[in-house]
Amino acid sequence: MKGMKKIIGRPKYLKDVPNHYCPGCGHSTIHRLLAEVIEELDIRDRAICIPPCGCAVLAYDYIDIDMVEAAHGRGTAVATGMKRCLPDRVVFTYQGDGDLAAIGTAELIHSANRGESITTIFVNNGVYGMTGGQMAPTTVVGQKTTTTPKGRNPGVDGPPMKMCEFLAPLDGTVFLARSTVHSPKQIKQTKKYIRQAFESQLRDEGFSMVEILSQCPSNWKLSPVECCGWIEEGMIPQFPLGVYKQRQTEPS
Amino acid sequence: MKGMKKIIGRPKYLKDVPNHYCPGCGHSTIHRLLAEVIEELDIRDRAICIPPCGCAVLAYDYIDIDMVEAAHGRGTAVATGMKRCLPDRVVFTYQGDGDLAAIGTAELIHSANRGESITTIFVNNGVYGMTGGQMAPTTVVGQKTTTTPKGRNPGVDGPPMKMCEFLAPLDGTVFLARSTVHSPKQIKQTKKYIRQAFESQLRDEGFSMVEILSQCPSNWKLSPVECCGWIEEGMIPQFPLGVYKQRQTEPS
Amino acid sequence: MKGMIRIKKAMCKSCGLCIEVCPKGCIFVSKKINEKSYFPAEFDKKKEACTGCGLCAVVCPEAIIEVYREKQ
Amino acid sequence: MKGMIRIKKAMCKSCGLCIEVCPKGCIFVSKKINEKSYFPAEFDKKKEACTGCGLCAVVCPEAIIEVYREKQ
Amino acid sequence: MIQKAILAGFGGQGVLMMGVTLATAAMREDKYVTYLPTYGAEVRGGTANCTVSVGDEEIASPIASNPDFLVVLNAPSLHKFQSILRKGGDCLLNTSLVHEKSIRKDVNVYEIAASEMAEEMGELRSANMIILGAFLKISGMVQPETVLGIIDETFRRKSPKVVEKNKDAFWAGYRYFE
Amino acid sequence: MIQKAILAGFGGQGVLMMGVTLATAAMREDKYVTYLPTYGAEVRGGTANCTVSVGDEEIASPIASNPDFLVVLNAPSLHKFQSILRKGGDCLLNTSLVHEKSIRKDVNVYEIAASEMAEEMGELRSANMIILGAFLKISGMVQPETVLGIIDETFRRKSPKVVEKNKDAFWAGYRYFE
Amino acid sequence: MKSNEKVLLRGSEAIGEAALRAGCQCYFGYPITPQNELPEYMARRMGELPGRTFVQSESELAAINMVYGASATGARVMTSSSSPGVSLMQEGISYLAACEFPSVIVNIIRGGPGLGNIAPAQSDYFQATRGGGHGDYRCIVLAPGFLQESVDLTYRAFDLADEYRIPVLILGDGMMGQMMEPVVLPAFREDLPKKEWAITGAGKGKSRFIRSLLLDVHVEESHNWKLYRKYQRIERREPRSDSYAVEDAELVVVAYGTAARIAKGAVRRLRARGVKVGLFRPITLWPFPAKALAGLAESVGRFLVFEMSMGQLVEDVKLALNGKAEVELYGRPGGVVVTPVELSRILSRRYNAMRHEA
Amino acid sequence: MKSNEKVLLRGSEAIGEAALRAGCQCYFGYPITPQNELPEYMARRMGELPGRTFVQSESELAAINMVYGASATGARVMTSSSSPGVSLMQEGISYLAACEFPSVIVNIIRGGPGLGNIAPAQSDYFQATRGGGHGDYRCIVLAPGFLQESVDLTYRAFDLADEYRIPVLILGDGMMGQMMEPVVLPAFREDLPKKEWAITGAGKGKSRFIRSLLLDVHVEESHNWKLYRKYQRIERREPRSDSYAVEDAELVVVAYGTAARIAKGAVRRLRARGVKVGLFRPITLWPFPAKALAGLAESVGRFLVFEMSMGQLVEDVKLALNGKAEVELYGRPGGVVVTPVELSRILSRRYNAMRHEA
Ligand SMILES: Cc1ncc(C[n+]2csc(CCOP(=O)(O)OP(=O)(O)O)c2C)c(N)n1
Ligand SMILES: Cc1ncc(C[n+]2csc(CCOP(=O)(O)OP(=O)(O)O)c2C)c(N)n1
Ligand code: SF4
Ligand code: SF4
Ligand code: SF4
Ligand code: SF4
Repeated sequence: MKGMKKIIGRPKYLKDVPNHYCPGCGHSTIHRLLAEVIEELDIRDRAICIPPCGCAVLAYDYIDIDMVEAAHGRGTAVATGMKRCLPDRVVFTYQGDGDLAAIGTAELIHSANRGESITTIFVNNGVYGMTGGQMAPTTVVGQKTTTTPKGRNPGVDGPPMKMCEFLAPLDGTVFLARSTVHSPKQIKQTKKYIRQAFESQLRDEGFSMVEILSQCPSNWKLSPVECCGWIEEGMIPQFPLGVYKQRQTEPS
Repeated sequence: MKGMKKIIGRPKYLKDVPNHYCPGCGHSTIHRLLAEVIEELDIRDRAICIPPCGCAVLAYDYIDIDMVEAAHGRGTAVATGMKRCLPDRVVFTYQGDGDLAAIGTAELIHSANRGESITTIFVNNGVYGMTGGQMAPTTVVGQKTTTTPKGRNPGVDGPPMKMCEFLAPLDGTVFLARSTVHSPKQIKQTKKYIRQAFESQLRDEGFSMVEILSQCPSNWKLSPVECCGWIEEGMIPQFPLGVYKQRQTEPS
Repeated sequence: MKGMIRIKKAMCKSCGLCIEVCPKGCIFVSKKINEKSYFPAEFDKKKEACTGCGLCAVVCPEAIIEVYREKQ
Repeated sequence: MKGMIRIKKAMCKSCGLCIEVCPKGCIFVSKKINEKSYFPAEFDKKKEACTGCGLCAVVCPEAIIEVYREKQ
Repeated sequence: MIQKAILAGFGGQGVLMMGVTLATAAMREDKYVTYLPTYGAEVRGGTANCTVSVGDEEIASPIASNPDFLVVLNAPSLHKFQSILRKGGDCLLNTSLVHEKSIRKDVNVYEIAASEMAEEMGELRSANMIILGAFLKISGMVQPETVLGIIDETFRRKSPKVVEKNKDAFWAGYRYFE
Repeated sequence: MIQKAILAGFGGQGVLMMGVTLATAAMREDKYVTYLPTYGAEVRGGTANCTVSVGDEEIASPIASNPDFLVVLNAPSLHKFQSILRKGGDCLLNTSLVHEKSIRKDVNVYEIAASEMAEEMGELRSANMIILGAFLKISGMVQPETVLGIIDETFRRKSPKVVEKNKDAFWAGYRYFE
Repeated sequence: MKSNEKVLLRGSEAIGEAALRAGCQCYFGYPITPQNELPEYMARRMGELPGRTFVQSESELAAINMVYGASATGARVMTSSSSPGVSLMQEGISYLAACEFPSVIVNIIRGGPGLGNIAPAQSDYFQATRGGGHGDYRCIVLAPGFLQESVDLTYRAFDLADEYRIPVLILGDGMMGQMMEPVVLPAFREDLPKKEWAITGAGKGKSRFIRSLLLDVHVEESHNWKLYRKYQRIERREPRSDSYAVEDAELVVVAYGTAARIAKGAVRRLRARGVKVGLFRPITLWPFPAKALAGLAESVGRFLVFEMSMGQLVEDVKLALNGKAEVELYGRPGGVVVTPVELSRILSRRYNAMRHEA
Repeated sequence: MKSNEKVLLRGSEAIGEAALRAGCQCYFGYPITPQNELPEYMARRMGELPGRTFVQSESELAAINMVYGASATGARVMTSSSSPGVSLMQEGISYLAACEFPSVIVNIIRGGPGLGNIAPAQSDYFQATRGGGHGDYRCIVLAPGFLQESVDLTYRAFDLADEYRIPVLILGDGMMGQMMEPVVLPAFREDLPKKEWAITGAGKGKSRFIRSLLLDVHVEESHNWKLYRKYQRIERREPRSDSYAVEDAELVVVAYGTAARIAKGAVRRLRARGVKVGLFRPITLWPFPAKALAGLAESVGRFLVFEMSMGQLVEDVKLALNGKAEVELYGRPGGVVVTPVELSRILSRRYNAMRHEA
């Protein structure tokens, strides 16, 4: 490309292979951001990811770092075991909303409360993606899923759970933030949050989590572009964006 | 007793048998209060208790209502199953801090979030009583237990969990209060809270919980009277008393 | 005597809470061991100080204290 | 031409996000199906409108857009 | 005798519905029948396919490791399945979507540009009815009348016009290989 | 030959410590030995007891369903265990705490008011040393010298005075049944 | 859907609809492939029918304990999952067995161990028949081989559960769950059994409780004996099996569920060629139809166990035959479904080798 | 405590101390009677020793997954629990087996099913030996019969776990956990094996991963075959058993753990009276010492299985003997510990009946 300079390309630690995600799926974007942050912080040598049971179960095929697959919901317990043995590594879990906020509730809360020095990348797409679109703890009121054919009814199914807000009161949590990957601006914001969370872990501060509202075109039964609209209108009002907690003691 | 009138006696629904609790144990007092409230609300016919794995596992030997024993930590899931089948009964779980705040975390939080119309009597004695005094999620910082021989270290074990505060943000919870049974005044207060929680359930409002700070002389290795001092000095400052949530829509 | 109490000694575990809480000092530890090998609490009738306030019954974990008050 | 992009068409899933986000309308849906049976996004070179803003690359979930800008 | 067919395409192209229609028809004709879709993780890849087995005796396995018929609605499906088609088996291609030309020589290939046909008939969505008609003609797995009955039931709640359009499409496909 | 003893009383009365001391002494004398405390829910009831088995051959079961010796430090323990004591077995009672008088006639009963004795000796807490001494005299399960060695080790970190007091108490008990 | 009329149903729907007709009042479950169609079906249908409860629980652990609670009230109740999820239920199943709470648990087995895959497998046989949970207990284990049997056995499962106050497991796999076949549905049950033991509040009567804590070992032992006698009663009364072409067979395949389906195809193929093979198909895996199988050993000298796992069913076959005949294993683990043709090749090879030996 | 010197230790401490000396770096666990002394001991001792990690987890489920994580990094790691808690670990154990993560899991069995009681029992035999979790997998199962063996087998368990990359279960009961007996402790291991496969961050090399998801059935099948071959290797190499007075025995008791202790006492008693009985004691429950036992059947015609459960061990005995000898069960479920005297009565009755028959 004569006279031209490449200013954006595929990140170094994102393997050059097609992924299995549906067109327009937020997971793909989040993978890319992780690869970019790992490159920028130069931690590829000591980063360890614990992918979930969920659509991202094959993350090891895409991001070029060491990984250990966890049983559904047990990511933070597995991370606890790893981090306690390898305190100088950057250990993070990657979890969906079913994985993290339903079956993994107890492990999440207690890892957070113990202040394990780990990071959780929490992909909130409001449904169980991998299993075909059942209600998740974060499904919004009225949203139709395969197990709420008439829409989520808070009187029977409860209201959606807000995990950043919920974890914030725990002393062990040091960085909690929520963003999305539905727009260029938010994608950049998400990247910044991931970076902040990893930096916090590098300072050994405690438990950090980035919650990312993420598109699931297949199960929302919307086009990728329509999904971005649903994030704006359906999700952000329920899940306000921003930093929910940040330990102030250290410089950022 | 000529010329005298009995003003306090053993409550009707507390069976006239000795119990297995250690001298000065708070469980005994809480049992009595439950029997009294059940009598006063006249709900003995439709009250169902779900006793835990914990020191109170034998509650059915003492309180004269129907009971179904739950596996350790699963009280609120069992209660969910029962209450969904018997919506007009008063279904309550009785749980210790290990049962409720450790192994039963996920079931508690999701039952609360679904707003199951059940009540949880949460006996917080800061240790695992039945198993011999190990650290509980509510053990206070510095407290020595058999698994924290040098005292609870928040950096390793995390800080104590505050369950009323923690559950309050969930929409499904409608009555949350914390009291103690270490003094006559607090005992009366506890009884009032239990009554309010049951009344709330009778109005089918949602999930209610009364957290009761309770003495465990055997595992605290203190005399019953000393225990009352520890509640005052060691526990109340960490676990402030009072009502944490009360649905305002209905008259009380 | 405005008030009096009865303690079911066989079921007393000698926790001492009633003794601690009695404002008039009407309860003391018995010298006679019960079947469960506890030295139970005992009501001091002679003192005649009991007001029937009922605090002892409220704190007794075993619910074995009956409280009586003079009929008005 | 201030900027230009390259799309690895074989890996495109035709999600349309790049098209949606391009402020200059430089990207369109190709008429030629790729091996994965998607109609991939294609860069409209002729338009010469691309500023190399990079928004398309930022939103592309597949990370298959390279962005080039004129050397200053 | 048992006949097995694999119907394969993209999710949303209606292959599963075609399969169920076929299976239901076989049941109505009191034949032994099984229908088996692929499921789970594979679905996410975008392809969807199903196997329909019809016969006059009990069907041991609903899986077709060596099918008699293959109906292919997109290129990846052709790659995936053509190798297992029985020698001498029949392969029906929707050439509107499958441009691929490298097909085994030991099978019978039937080509139909169903999408274009449907477009011409003014109802793009009825392409799979054309395919179904064509497939029935080739395979004779069930009677066209039985299928028409089911089309009738399926679309009746929508409108008589929809029923007609689909029937027309079906017959167009059926007659295509006459 | 294997001899089994059950030591029973309240938690905190030191029966478990007595049992461990006895077992350690047996080990030092190169005997076969097992020690088994009760555990779990029973403890909550307040009683604590343990079984010590000592012998010159392998010990199959550390449980004593028919013990040779019974050392009883409170009334509930007497009720609980006296029925299983071997006929002709020895029962040592601390009469300071067990006022019960209805004891089986076919066993040998040894009574000692250990608490009072200890009080007289100016160290209430050494009552169980008195009992231990008395028990050794009765049972001859291990040599008193071995036990003294262990007492020495156990209390040495505290102070020589404590060691002496405990040894004195032990001998007082031992001599009581001379 | 009308009763007594052939309808084309998906395997999971067949189970779900049969359960609803058997009077299943409550369903508690958590998503997992390859059985999601079952909870999804229940979510939809239970919303249409009166007096039914559907809860998507936060986990399988919660689900089985909700089952426990609902069963305690006397309701007919069901859950379903697949292998890893059923592993998480093991503590709860042990409790259900201990408290004698009737319940129906569907396990659509997938390839394992660990996360494995979602292909058809039979590798949870041990877990189902031996009790993967703690303590001496058994569950009745039913293994349908075709969809009509899925319907019939599911319908019957609720009666068995109530009659014996026992958890009943239904084993299937992704193929059995996803495939469609014509079935005839039974009518809705109207006359559900009264359960005197159920805990529903004391009313005016004496208060009652149900628990599995039995601190006194002798009480616990007699409870275990009571359970044991019940299990023996079931072992006498409830074994069920099916056989095909065994009369003059010289080699008999033993297989259940999907494997039996395939085996039957293979046997049919070989019989057409005059090869004297037959099929024995356990329908109840526990109680294992040991007697029926041992009976076959009177005339058959050789058995080939075909299981989609590695040496699980074969143990029950060996135990039943107790050395009376040769038993060989052909196991295919990990979710592989062999074809009737492949299996018939294996069989005929074995058959020829056998004849050669003789 | 010095090595090579007799010390009086509690059963749980013997296991704990042996584990620490075997190089156990991490302990994760949750309280449950009758094994609380073990985590309590670990909490204390791990605080004293350098580089050790003790975490009281929020549940057994969390514990086994912490074990999984720690094992993935190559650490020697352990957890312990009792029956209901071990049931909750079944999914995790299946994952450990699938990923071939070495780990040591102690189950101090209690009376069951359900909450049961805390008395000594052996009713988790099936769960341990057949895999209570899902999928085709095995764990090595060790059953010490006295405390020195608890020490030796625990020490060895870590080596076995690493050598075969497999979870190793140690079965005990409340009696074995609470009792004290003199033991001699081994030295602290200095030379822990290097684990090339461990996941510790990619460093400068290629990135790696470990998982049990194997979507392709053929890949999953070959993984299962690989595991199976490993299991066969273990079955050839690692069975261990012990026997006592079997040379001229006419009746042999088969028992393990606490039951074997009692049985030995009973046999000794009867031998003193000239009764020709003997004892066969499996030390590894999986791999079951089938060959050694079958060897005995050359000379012994009758076996009595004594287990503190209802018909679990007896299956392995029958499978090993395959009809070559008579097998009878004497099971005592629910936490009952019979005395050597009682058992000797049972034995001599059987013995006499047998002689009478003959
Ligand atoms: C114990 C267990 N239960 C259930 C499953 C099935 N399962 C796999 S992924 C998943 C949830 C997927 O949803 P989510 O965590 O929100 O992630 P997403 O796929 O949406 O990214 C479930 C229920 C499992 N693998 N293990
Ligand atoms: C699955 C399982 N794990 C562990 C136990 C053992 N256990 C019984 S009660 C208990 C906790 C007791 O503590 P808590 O809940 O605080 O009640 P408390 O006894 O103090 O009233 C534990 C861990 C069990 N019964 N089941
Ligand atoms: S199902 Fe949803 S979350 Fe999963 S890959 Fe597809 S779009 Fe993404
Ligand atoms: S151990 Fe503690 S909680 Fe349990 S009965 Fe005793 S005093 Fe009460
Ligand atoms: S409060 Fe009750 S149990 Fe305690 S000493 Fe007084 S009478 Fe006895
Ligand atoms: S954003 Fe990427 S994947 Fe989507 S259409 Fe554009 S180039 Fe293709």
